[in-house]
Amino acid sequence: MRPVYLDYAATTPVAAPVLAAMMDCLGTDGVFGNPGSASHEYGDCARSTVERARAQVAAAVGAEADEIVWTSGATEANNLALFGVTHYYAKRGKHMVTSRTEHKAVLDPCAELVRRGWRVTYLVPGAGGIVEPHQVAAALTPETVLVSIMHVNNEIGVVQDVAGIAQVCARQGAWLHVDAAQSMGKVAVDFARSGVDLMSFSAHKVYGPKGVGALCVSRRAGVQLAAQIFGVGQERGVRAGTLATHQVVGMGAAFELAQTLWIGELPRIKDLQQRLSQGLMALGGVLRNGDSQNSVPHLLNLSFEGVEGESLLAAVAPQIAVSTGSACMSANPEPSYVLRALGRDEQRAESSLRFSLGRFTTEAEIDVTVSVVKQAVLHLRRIGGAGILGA
Amino acid sequence: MRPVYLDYAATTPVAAPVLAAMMDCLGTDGVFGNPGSASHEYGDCARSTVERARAQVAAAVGAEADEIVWTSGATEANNLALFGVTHYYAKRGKHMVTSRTEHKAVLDPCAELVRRGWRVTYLVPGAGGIVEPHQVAAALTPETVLVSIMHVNNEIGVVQDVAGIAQVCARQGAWLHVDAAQSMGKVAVDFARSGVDLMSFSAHKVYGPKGVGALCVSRRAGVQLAAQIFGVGQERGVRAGTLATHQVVGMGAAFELAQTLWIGELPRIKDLQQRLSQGLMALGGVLRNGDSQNSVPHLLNLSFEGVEGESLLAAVAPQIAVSTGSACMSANPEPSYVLRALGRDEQRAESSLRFSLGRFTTEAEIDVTVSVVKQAVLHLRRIGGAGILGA
Amino acid sequence: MNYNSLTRQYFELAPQVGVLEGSDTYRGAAGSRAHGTWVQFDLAVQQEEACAVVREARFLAYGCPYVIAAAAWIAKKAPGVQAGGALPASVLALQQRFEAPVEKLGRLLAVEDAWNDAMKMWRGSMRSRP
Amino acid sequence: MNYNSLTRQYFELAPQVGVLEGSDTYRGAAGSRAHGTWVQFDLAVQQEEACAVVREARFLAYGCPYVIAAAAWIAKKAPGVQAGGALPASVLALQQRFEAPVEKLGRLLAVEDAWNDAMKMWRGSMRSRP
Ligand SMILES: Cc1ncc(COP(=O)(O)O)c(C=O)c1O
Ligand SMILES: Cc1ncc(COP(=O)(O)O)c(C=O)c1O
Repeated sequence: MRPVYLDYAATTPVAAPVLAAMMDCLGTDGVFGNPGSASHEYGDCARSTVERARAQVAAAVGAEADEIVWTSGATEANNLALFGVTHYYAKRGKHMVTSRTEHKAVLDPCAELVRRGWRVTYLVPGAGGIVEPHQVAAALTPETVLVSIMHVNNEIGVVQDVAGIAQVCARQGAWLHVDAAQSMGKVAVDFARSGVDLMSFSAHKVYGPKGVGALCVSRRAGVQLAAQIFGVGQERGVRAGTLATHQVVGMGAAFELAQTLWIGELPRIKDLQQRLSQGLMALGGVLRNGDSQNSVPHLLNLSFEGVEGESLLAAVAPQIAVSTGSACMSANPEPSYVLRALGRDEQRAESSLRFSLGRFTTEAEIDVTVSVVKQAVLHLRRIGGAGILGA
Repeated sequence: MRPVYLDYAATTPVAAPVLAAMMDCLGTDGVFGNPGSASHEYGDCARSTVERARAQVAAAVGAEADEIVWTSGATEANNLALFGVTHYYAKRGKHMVTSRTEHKAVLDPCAELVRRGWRVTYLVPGAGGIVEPHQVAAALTPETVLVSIMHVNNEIGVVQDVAGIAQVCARQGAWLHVDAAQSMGKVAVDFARSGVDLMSFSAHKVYGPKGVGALCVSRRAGVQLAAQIFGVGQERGVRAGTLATHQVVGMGAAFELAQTLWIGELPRIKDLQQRLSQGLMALGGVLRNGDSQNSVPHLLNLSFEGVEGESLLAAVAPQIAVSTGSACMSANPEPSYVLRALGRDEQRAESSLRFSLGRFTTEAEIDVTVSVVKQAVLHLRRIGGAGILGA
Repeated sequence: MNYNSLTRQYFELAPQVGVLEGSDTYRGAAGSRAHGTWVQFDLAVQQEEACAVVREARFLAYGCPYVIAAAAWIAKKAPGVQAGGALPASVLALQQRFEAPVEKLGRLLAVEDAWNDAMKMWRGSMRSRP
Repeated sequence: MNYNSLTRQYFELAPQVGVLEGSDTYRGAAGSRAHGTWVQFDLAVQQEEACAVVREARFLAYGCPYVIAAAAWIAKKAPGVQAGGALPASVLALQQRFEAPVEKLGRLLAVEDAWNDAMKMWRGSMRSRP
């Protein structure tokens, strides 16, 4: 038997109806044409399939179809937003604003911008992980071209007030990019109403395929982008490369499904999270990371006093698949920079586990998890000498 | 019934065994973990699956596994090679060399480099489409950082002497990038022996999925790249973004399959091409584009005297799926820039069709094609007044 | 490749393709093959009571499907049209009827020019008559 | 998370975890929890004919699985080892035996340091004996 999967924030399996839609685009009988081929039915069919998927994603996120630019994932969408906007508007100024708790797919492009001569202000969220709109306002200068603040944090699940931040940015004439890779299916997403100028999405966080994402670019706001990948001019010249029909179809189907299901799934996820949280809190010496009032119930990030992070992971790994902080960071067993940014000491940051729940999580799995984690923590505390005088 | 598909150079359907391998990575029972997750079995399993695929691609192209960088396709691989190398070595000089008949995914990055202050020399191939190594040699200067010459041309099927060009480049200390998107399964590919420093590949041209490709970066040569997409540091920091397990697995399976099958398929493809060529040449006023001695048999590019290109396409489209020149260009019905670069006049360039044959092409399909194209050409020549005095 | 059915029909059947001979026939042409569009009309004109009308028309065309379809359609509609008059439908009307993309307008102008050229021939012949 | 079976076994079972009491017991520790690695050994030393040897050992540890496994393994191997001597296996040998990545070498040093610290205690007590 495979371990209980509680790492949905790292990635999700592809949902059955999504897989079925993807299959229709592969193989000799499928919609296998190149969407860029304008001279025959195979191409026409692929192109209209791509456009249907674009409309699905647009509808699910509250955007217009022509605001969607397909990318290879949220990492590329973030890079396109950050480099595309800063390059296009470099003459306005060379300053951008972001926060210390963004995903690496924002922070690393920012570091590159610094190497290219930009000034980047890194806001420090409060202890709960929230970046207040007034913090953004205070950081804006006439030279500020772009602000990038994520929607749902991938480590602690905290939800930022992006609409509030959008108002502040609009007032000052700075563009706002929001990394919403973790949002779909967890919180309401409404691109048009949010007032955000650019928003990144990824399919594989919400039961779609890996390797496809989208950048939403507001037409209303009229934000312009410099292309970053050049070629045959797909995506109106903003992002070249043959469109992968089955991939965008998968994203379209996954987003439509999420839009239909998420509200209905929420109470169940909340119950499961509460069950997990209560079960583990009973251990004592367990601290929750992130503002619980402003978080999605799909994520629960806990620090366990008296245990070391890697050992905790190793102890639970045969039965429970979780991670410390960002999925993609776990190859690198350093204490989470996100928790460090929230003022957690190294030990608390290091001894944290991120439990992320999803569509296929069951109550039985939660119970197994509680029991396995409890055992592991008690075992490690015993080895560490907890409660033994002199230890 | 769908039209006969003779646009394999634009894209191919995914082969059944490739599809089966991809399916194993999707769905709740599949290898759905994030290859970046190091803290549990789901991630470990995905990571080793990705590495197996990397080894497959490496073996198929004659490279080492650690020379393969996954990308979202050959377009991105070309962009990464061109921007990555020029950015890294900009201090050496700001000159690069390419040819007029490259794919847009090379020419458009070159145009961007020109905007960034680089000087680009565009070599003009001979009438047959061949770029001679001595032409490259003559264009090299001490400031030349990079040469980019494609392997198999996507419009006319001409095969360049990349090993010869590699020698010239090595002598002068310029890096050589080769766009080999059309090579796999059509000609022998041996990265190590070719002496090429960087090579781009795409899966969907060879019965793999769209949206995945690779850039081969020679370790022996020690060529360095500046990253173009930044994030969690996948692909040793050269290309960030969650790896799409099913996509790279598809590419691995497709490349292994191509490597196994291509030699065996060749005689059949040659026969089919000859049958097609002879059938159509019988019309008279049909000219072949590209050096037939140095071409892959999978492509046949013909110009039809006395007919206009769009009308020819429109006349055959209900029964035959072909394109004029580059697949992706056909949305834009301008005469092929490749044929123009070979000195063809506008009319000849415009009245050309690219027939591209593949694994599933049958003799019966070729016979239908000959008959349909013949009829269409005769019909259009009649409308155009061919043979009528005063027309 | 989404031509409407009218375009498909006139492009594929190309009714009235060909040339006319005879002393009452006037030939006009416009465009060039080298530039991708060339149209020729042969209009047979017949004197009726008060005025001259087109009796029959034929066309030849080299160009995209819209040009061929439009030329064929014009040749079909031409009989009964008053000689010396304008194209039976404006270029804009042709573009709309055949749902041609706007960038094809320039090519469709060759249809009008060829028609006008034939009519000029007819007018020239009128003037030179005894 | 690819720990070899030896690491898994000693990490999971943690034989010899605990503390020892008694006048012949010497305690040594190294590292700090704040820095992620802390190891403590309690070594019970018994005088044999010619020399003193470790009779029994217990450990406590806070750290990664390699540190825990190595400390447990050392505590298991300790009985019979001559008092005052070096760790029964070098840090490099431990790293190889448990197939720990090289970046763990620093952490494994705490195991050696804790052992040495306990032995220093024993030597100290020897000197202060009447
Ligand atoms: C908040 C956030 N942004 C960006 C990404 C990167 O997206 P992708 O995996 O599609 O490259 C992730 C997940 O990996 C994420 O959680
Ligand atoms: C020669 C050549 N290079 C690059 C590409 C682009 O590759 P991709 O479709 O994987 O982006 C193609 C095909 O589209 C090609 O034929």
